[in-house]
Amino acid sequence: MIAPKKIAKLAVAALITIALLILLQSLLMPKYMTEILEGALISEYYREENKDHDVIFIGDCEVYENFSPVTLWQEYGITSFIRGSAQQLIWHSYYLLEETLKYEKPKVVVFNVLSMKYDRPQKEAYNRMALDGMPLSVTKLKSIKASMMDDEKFITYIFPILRYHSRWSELTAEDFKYLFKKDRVTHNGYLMRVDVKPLTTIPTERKLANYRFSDICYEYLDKMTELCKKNGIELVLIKAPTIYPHWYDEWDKQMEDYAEENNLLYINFLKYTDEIGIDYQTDTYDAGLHLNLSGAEKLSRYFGKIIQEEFNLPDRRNDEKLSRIWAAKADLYVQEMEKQYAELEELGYLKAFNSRRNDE
Amino acid sequence: MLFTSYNFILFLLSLFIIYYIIPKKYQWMLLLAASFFFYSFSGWDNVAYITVTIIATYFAALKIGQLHLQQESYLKENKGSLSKEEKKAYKEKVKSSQKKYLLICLFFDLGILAVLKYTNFVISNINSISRIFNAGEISFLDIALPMGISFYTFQSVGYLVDVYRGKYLPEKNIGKFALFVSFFPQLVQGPISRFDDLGHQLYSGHGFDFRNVSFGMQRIIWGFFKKLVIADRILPAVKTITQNPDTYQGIYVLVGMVFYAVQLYADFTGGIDITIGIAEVLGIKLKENFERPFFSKSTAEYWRRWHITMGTWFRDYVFYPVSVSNAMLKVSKFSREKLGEKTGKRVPVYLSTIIVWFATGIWHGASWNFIVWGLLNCLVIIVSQELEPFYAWFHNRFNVRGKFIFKLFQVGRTFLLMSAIRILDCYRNVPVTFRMYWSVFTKWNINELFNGALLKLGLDKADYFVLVFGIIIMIAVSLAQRSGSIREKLSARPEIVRYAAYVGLFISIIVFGAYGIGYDSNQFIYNQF
Amino acid sequence: MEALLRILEDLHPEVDFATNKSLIDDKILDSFDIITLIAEISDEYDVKIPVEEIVPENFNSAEALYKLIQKLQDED
Amino acid sequence: MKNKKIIIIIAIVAIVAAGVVVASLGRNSNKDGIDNANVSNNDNTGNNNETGANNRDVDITREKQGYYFEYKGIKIGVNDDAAPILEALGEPMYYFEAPSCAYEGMDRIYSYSGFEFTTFTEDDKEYIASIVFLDDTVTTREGITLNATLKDIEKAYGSKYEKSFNQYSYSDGNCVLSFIVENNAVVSVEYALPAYSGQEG
Repeated sequence: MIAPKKIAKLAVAALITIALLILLQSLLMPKYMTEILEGALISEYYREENKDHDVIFIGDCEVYENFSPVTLWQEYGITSFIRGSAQQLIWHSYYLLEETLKYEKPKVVVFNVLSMKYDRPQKEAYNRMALDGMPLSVTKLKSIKASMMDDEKFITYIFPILRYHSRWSELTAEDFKYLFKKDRVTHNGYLMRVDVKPLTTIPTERKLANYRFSDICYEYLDKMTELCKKNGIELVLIKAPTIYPHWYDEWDKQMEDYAEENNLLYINFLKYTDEIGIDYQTDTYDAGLHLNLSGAEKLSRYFGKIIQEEFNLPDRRNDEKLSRIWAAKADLYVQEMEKQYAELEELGYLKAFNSRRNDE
Repeated sequence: MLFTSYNFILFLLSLFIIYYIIPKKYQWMLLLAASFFFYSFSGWDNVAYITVTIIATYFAALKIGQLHLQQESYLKENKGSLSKEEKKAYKEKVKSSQKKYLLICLFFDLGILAVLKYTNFVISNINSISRIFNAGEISFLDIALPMGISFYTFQSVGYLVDVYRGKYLPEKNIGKFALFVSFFPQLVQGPISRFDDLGHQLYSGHGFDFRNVSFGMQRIIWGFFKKLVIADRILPAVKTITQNPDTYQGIYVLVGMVFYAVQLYADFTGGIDITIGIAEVLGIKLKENFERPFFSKSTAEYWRRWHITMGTWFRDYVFYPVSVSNAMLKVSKFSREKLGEKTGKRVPVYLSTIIVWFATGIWHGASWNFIVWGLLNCLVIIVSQELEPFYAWFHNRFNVRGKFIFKLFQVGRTFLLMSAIRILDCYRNVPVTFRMYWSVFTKWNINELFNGALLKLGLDKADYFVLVFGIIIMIAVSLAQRSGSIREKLSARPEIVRYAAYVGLFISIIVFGAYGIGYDSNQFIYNQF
Repeated sequence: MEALLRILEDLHPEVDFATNKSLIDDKILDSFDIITLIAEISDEYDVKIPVEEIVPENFNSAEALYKLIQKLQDED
Repeated sequence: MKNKKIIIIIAIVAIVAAGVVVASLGRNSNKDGIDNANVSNNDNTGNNNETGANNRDVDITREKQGYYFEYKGIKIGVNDDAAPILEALGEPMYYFEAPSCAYEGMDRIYSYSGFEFTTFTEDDKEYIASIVFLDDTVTTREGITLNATLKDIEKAYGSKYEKSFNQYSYSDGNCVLSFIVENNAVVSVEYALPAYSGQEG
């Protein structure tokens, strides 16, 4: 066989090569620090030292753009975290929840039901943004299997370098700057935007051939309900107050029936926009698709009261350690707000969110 | 299953591990199972076709072999009692029955290939003729060409003819023979091996030999480097140029030719490196298929260094039999009488050459592109043969034969000539190709090379940077190979240099390879032949 | 033997066929020459060299070629 | 002696030239659909379609085949270049744009009297993705509009449709024309690219 000395040399060589590949991989993977911030949302949760939240939000941009954990804390002392990602589909949400429960046991899980309408994976970019941030685990493997598009290969999620290798010619300073450490782009998962774009038109509602949600979506919703029941968690289904894509009455009815059958709380905020005080001329940054900071704070204030009473969530503002942590978070929150307002003043738009739109 | 797919790499690694774990006498069975497993990915109907070819060739060869043995023992028994004539008559009788089996099996094997590969081509020609008389059209047969059928059919035919010629005795064990035909690395694009060469290597067990494995692995990685970093990266430009003949003319046609020559070389030699590398890891030595073809100074020399096993196959099983057949001897007698000794002698040789090149062309693909490709190659060889006296006169007039510049000129001329003819692979049909040849002279747009138009061919700056980097390495390696194998030289160098070379190459494939979403790794060019 | 040498010289005057032992291995005779050689030999010695005999051993030198021709002659 | 040699060369060249000429006879043999293993495009399509990469109609008045909508002489078909059509139609009554999450695409909806169409963007150019009727003031070229019956549809388009739930779709390979029929009255008429067919607004 081969001499032991040679084996040792081979082992050393292999280790160095692996280290080199890992370094290259983190260099070549997109950083999402200065543009397309949505790509950085998932990985932030793991860098959060204080993983002790009573409420966990899961879902797509209708959660991470419309709710503000800092407001929930300041108004009701509710600790919360939003585990959202761009166009997060229901299987992403389910496996994300399954993985979160390994880190902590929230009292309430809030799931936005818009993703019930997608019965198949939509785009590779969304899959990557939802999955690349997660550390390797059995749950992640299951999530990958459930969400891959036809032309995607499983191994490129285990070794992302096989997917991002062609980025070598598009590397920018950002890729080197954020090679090892990443900044925080959200506030406990809330991606703040202060700019305003008033609502002008609501597109007409198109007829559908079939209004019933697909079986695969119901299957995952059942699994989610089951998982929460098993862990003694209250599952709350919500539909954020956005005017597009259209939320059909037939869909609303199905969610009401489902909530009733499984005695869950289901709130369609579209029906309570007046009570919440949402004004689509000032509270949205893209003419009604998502709320901006003022909208999100209004919605959080309204929603916080309901869940605190409904599930008697404790007001933990008197907990000395927690209030110190959340005070620091509130400072960052205010700093970001002021920075964005200043930028808006100066440029008329927010660089981080509009750089790609301008060259479109 | 593509060579450049993750599944194949997984399949390969697990095969290597199992191969060296199991006892030696089961190794050939493992290879057989692996080969059929590999082949099943291209569809079970393909497996059926290859099995049929194997069975037919096996039994025909067996029968011919038995007749050889019968003849030998019969002649030995009554050595004394037979006269010369009786012996000759008996031999004729045996020969003719052997010939019967040979022809039946040849007709069968080559028949399958012909039906699967050429039916649609024949139909389309009939249709185009009937369209002139606007008679009805025949609909096409939708049969997918089984993977590597041209290669394994030729390998089986070679074996059968060798047995018929008494070169060696047929393989008794059908499993072993099946392995010879379907040995998976060479199944897809050659090299076309000979039984007396490959057979015993496949069946004898091979112990783990670090040198074999390491050299084999290096060659595999080198093959992937050429395929993924160079061939697949330059492909978009070749496609853009050759699929839009109306927009890309003049200098672009030349660019297209050179690019395609690079792509085909990197793709084909890369694939063969992977094949030979795999065999080497398994302890099996396959024949080299290339010998730095682009350094040849004449077309004839080029065709002795490009796709060598195909060349030798056509020489041994088409060229020699044709040119030595009675029919051809009659032709040569007739031509020598009519046209005098000197030129008469050439007619049979040239006729056989045309036949061989027509066969080579049609074998490459069922379309006029390839037939004309074959004939053009033949024309160049014959013309340069005819111009021998002119060359001789030229050389003793200016003695430049040794000069480096002249050699460079010869290499350049052969490279351009071969690339020009080879571009027939890409253009939609022959007239388009000839229009493009003509446009090179008539449409003068050399300036387009420098005004950034090259960047609109589907390759950006980064691609060109990688291509230049890759081609320089390929040329450097070829130059170094002239004086001995690279891997030997490398193993003599200190560890750090060797480590840098191996890992550098490996990482450059991972990073600069044209694979994954957006590139969708392409089949080997020769897969579809 | 002389006739054979004459035929060979006619093909490649510059080569010394009497002594050269590796006509094929050194690629002096290419497939063209072999074919013309076979046609010449079949005229000169009225013997047909079968395809299976076209192997390097028989064509590497003039003697080997001549031995082949004699073998074929006494077989007929 | 000399001229005999020339005859030989001419003969050989003739043979090869004949091969080439016959090949040009076979020229159209490669057009009608056989896969001539054209090496360079490894995706094995063999015959690339004549109209180049994407057969998009730029000239809006040109004769079109298959299913397309016509409004005041302006021909609007799916996959068409949107710019000239927008110019011809003039200012839309409503315009709505919806950037999908993380700018992975931008849906734009242009509404006119009686119909609206959405576009998608590719290489900074807008192409028509789907056309939907808003009321019965507009009809298909074959005369079908809202509140027509299934029989009317079958009379106009035949019965070779694909039925899914209460949607009846006819496809011409490029465009899918689909009708949704509720209690025997057409409630929706949509021309759409296969990828965009049946997508909610």
